[in-house]
Amino acid sequence: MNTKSLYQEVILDHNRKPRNYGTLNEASHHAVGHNPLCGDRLDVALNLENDHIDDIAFQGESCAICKASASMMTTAVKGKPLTDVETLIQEFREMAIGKLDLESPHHLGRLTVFSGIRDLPTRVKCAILPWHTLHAALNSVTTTSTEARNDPVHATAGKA
Amino acid sequence: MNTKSLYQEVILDHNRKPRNYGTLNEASHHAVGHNPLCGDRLDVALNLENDHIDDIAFQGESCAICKASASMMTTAVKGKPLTDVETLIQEFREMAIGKLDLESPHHLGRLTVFSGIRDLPTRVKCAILPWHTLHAALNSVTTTSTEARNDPVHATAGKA
Amino acid sequence: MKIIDTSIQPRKIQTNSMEKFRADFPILKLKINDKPLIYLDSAASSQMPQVVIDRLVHYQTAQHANINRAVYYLSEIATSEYEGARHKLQKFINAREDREVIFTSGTTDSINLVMHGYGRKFIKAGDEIILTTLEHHSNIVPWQMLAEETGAKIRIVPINDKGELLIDAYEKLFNKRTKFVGLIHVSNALGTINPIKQMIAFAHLHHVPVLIDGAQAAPHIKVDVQDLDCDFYAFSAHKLCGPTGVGMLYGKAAQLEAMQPFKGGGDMIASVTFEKTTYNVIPHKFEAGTPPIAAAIGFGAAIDYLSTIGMDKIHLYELDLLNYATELINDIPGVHIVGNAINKTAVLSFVVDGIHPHDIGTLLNQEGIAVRTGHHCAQPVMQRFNIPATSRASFAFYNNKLEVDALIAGIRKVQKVFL
Amino acid sequence: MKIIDTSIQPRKIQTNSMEKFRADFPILKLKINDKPLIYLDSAASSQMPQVVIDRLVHYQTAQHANINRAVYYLSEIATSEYEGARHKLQKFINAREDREVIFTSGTTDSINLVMHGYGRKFIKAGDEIILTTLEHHSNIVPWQMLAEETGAKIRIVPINDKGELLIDAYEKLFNKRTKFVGLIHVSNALGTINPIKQMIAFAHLHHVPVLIDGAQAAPHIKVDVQDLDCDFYAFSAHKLCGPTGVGMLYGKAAQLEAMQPFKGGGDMIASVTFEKTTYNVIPHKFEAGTPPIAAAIGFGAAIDYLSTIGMDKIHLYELDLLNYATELINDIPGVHIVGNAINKTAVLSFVVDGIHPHDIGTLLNQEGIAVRTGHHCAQPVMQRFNIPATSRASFAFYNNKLEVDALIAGIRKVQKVFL
Ligand SMILES: Cc1ncc(COP(=O)(O)O)c(C=O)c1O
Ligand SMILES: Cc1ncc(COP(=O)(O)O)c(C=O)c1O
Repeated sequence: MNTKSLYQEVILDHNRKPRNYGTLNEASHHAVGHNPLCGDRLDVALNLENDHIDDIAFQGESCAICKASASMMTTAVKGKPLTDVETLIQEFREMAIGKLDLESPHHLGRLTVFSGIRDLPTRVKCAILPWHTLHAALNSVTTTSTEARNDPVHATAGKA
Repeated sequence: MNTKSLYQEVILDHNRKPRNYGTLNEASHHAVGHNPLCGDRLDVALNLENDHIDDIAFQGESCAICKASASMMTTAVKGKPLTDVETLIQEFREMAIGKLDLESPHHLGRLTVFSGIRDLPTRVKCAILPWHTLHAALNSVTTTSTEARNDPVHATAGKA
Repeated sequence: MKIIDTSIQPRKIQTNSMEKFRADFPILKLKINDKPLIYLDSAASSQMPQVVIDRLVHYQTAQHANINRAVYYLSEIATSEYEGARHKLQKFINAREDREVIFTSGTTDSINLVMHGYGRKFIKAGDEIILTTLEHHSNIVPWQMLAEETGAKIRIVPINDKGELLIDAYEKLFNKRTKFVGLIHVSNALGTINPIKQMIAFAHLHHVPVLIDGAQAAPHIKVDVQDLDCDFYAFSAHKLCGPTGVGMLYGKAAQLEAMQPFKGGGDMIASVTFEKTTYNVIPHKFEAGTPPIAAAIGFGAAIDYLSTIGMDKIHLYELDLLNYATELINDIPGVHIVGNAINKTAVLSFVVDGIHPHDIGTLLNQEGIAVRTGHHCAQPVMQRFNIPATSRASFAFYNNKLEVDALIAGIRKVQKVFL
Repeated sequence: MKIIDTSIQPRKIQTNSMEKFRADFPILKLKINDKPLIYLDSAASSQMPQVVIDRLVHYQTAQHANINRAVYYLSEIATSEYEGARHKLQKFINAREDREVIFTSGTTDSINLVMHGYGRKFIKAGDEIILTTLEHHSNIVPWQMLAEETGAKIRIVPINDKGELLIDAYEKLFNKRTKFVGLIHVSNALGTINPIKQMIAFAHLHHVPVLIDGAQAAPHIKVDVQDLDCDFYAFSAHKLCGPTGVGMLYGKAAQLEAMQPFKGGGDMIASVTFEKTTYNVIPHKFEAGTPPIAAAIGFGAAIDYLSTIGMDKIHLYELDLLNYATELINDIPGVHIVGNAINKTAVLSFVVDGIHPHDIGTLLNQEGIAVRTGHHCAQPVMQRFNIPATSRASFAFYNNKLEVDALIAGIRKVQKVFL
């Protein structure tokens, strides 16, 4: 495993200049994600229109992996229909825990820069937290945690 | 260590036919000794007259080592002045924990058949219990235990 | 006492396929008083196979760090090995999920966890707790402490002369004040295997949760907590070829979630301020502080070892030893087995006319034979049979018939000394 | 991640006589990502020297049995080795008597023992418990649980910006409702060594007993409980080159005797009937069930090992490492040490501008360097400094200046990644 490859330019760039960082004036859905093990906290707000994510923003203090993951997540899901978003959430989670065959067809695109995270079990949660929080927001859970068990995203991530 | 030598004829004989077994009609001193670790229980009653042990008896359910030790103790201390008895208690205790030099002068006589007990740490208490109870009786403690800590006999025996 | 550590080749008296496992236990090669060690005290603590010893050494030389939270390699590997051990236990007892398995420091700790976590939260003055005459002190004293604190009452299931629970009497004890049942699966003093599945089902008819003390069952018979449907199940690693210092508590997730924590400290919390502390999810809520990491991993290795042999095979082999030994012991005049239940594990408690158990223990030791003598932390059983103590030979799959023969010869020799 | 276990010869950069002890630790020969392991997380858990590993193996291969009561050889030897370990601890901390030393499963267990045994018996609604901002969660959460149960109140000693306790504020907290003081000897998050002797003396003026959490002190400085005059002192073996799963609680005999037991079970009782149970004498009253026998014996071996080196020598050597590392770290722009007390052990908590501790931890691991990142189970300290987490390098006597140099180079490299 080469951790350096994980800290690639693209991730470092998103960490330095996070996209869609801030709040939304009007949000139809909103959730706060929390990783109690490292104290990280992430706010995800979005506007759903006609089952499409019309707008999305995030905010919070976190490590580079988490911030870049959140930033790239927002660019990836913005404008997408809900069903596509659910697929991305699922695929990202599977990639993070090393269960996605990257050779087979998938929809992650540039999000595969996070594939190296599977070799760092303690950091998997950092990469997943934004997706986990997005999932919670879409399911109208207003606060969540990487330790919350009833969430299907975490339920598996916790085993990583 | 040869345990067999401990279970000598003399001990087995005292176990089979304990001397001074029973109760005294009138006792000036009395104590019950208890070894909670094996459930053994011993009653020692005695009559002190002019600082001499005029009469003594014991009673109770116990192992062979304990019963023989009690039996031989009663024959050893009967008729003896208190100061001699205190010396015997002290010497017996030291022998049991291997701290008595049997080559140097002492007063234990045939009681040295118990010297092998020092090699059986868990059985030391069995041999000492009668002496411990006698000591308690003389010091007007009516119930005692091999686990009682404030008794000088046990205080050291406990470390064995 | 001299100990000569030479590899002695056990004579092959049987072609039983279990015999080969014996060689996995280095301690069984010891000599005591120039005689081969004959270890018949596995009910008190079992011995450890080389593969578990090696696992512990490997952990200390290549994997040790504190678990949870750290992002460096050693901590990650230690965490995943520790959680891996939990998973092995989950499989071993067929729990629904890993989080239903809590690492404790042993059976006693497990039962105290339930007393503090469940009992002190849900049991009140006037409530009744059902225990049995067969319980080990570890499943009596915690409930007495709780009864004293809360004013709850303890009701006792009696046994018959064979050492079997009276199921009718058990069922009659239930009433609307009954709030908890603590039940030993296999008696450590007598070997009785209790019909716990039926007893649990009856308690559940009354909506009463049941804690099973499985310390003597898990090492000898297959345990399936879903099939038993018990609410809690506890046992210790050191009776299953694992290390001292670790044990486990199985609890149904819903029960564990409803309980209050037992010990406070690191890792059992989600966040701490002096104003407000929130607890972590199960199993972590019950694992405060640095757990016995090495021992838990050793526990997992021991479970792997036993699973490779197979619990069913172990049970059958030990039953054969039990029957063989029972017959031979019954042949000795003046020797009486205490505990003759129809369903037993390979535990033989006995008394010998005119000879105190301690003298038997000491004289058998002279022959290299290790048996336990005393009340076996089960004084109510002793009181029931009106004896202060017994001698107890308990067998594991690494024992054999040659050793039974040696025990029988040893007892006869002790009797001769006292003739 | 590849691990190559080859014996690498550490280059001799200093003629310091401590360097030779490093070779006693097999795990330090590991390679992580093709780089030699640089283990800087001893505050979380220390590593184990070969002599302790060997002791554990010897126990399992030639001495194991359950302790207490049995009359056969293995049980006698296990009992005497276990009690021997207690005696080594008594000497190590200069307790008056062996029975003042209780084996627990670790510091957390020790503190919970005091909470249940002393706190739940003697602390009532309205009473006040004094703790400090520096406490580890294990000396906060148990008292919060007690406060919630009883209605007692917790009062907090604040710290200054260097991470030192404000002694004036401490003394002002006392009043006639003050019933207990819980005090960390050395802060695990910052390294601060607290003036506990003076603080204990002040509490005693008010007849208030003091519990010292010595988890981070005992491994690094000489502890003399009689000189300190503390009522309780707790620490874990796994931070003193011993095994996980065992720790100790020192308590003054009179305090321990007055307390109620914590866990119920075997060996902590003198006799049991369903009507009445009487408890055993100390230390046994507090050691219910089968203790971590092997780990306790390993603890004893670790104490022997450290005593041979000498705690004073260890302290001086580690101080030298601390000063060296502090100077070098302060030279790096953008790096800030959190915790600059005058009296410190070799703990360096730091934050780096613009870089999250987790990213630092992961990237240092890439260089083979193990540091801890997070709140270190001391969230109130983090809150005080208004940070969620730090990176923490903690040193033991088996570390050296070469490793400090590697840490410094590592931090600079991390900064470059984020430039
Ligand atoms: C100061 C302090 N107290 C208590 C503890 C808890 O010790 P353990 O986890 O061994 O119970 C620790 C260890 O992290 C510590 O550093
Ligand atoms: C039936 C039973 N329950 C509980 C225990 C206590 O187990 P531990 O001492 O490992 O806590 C034992 C062990 O002696 C036992 O046999």
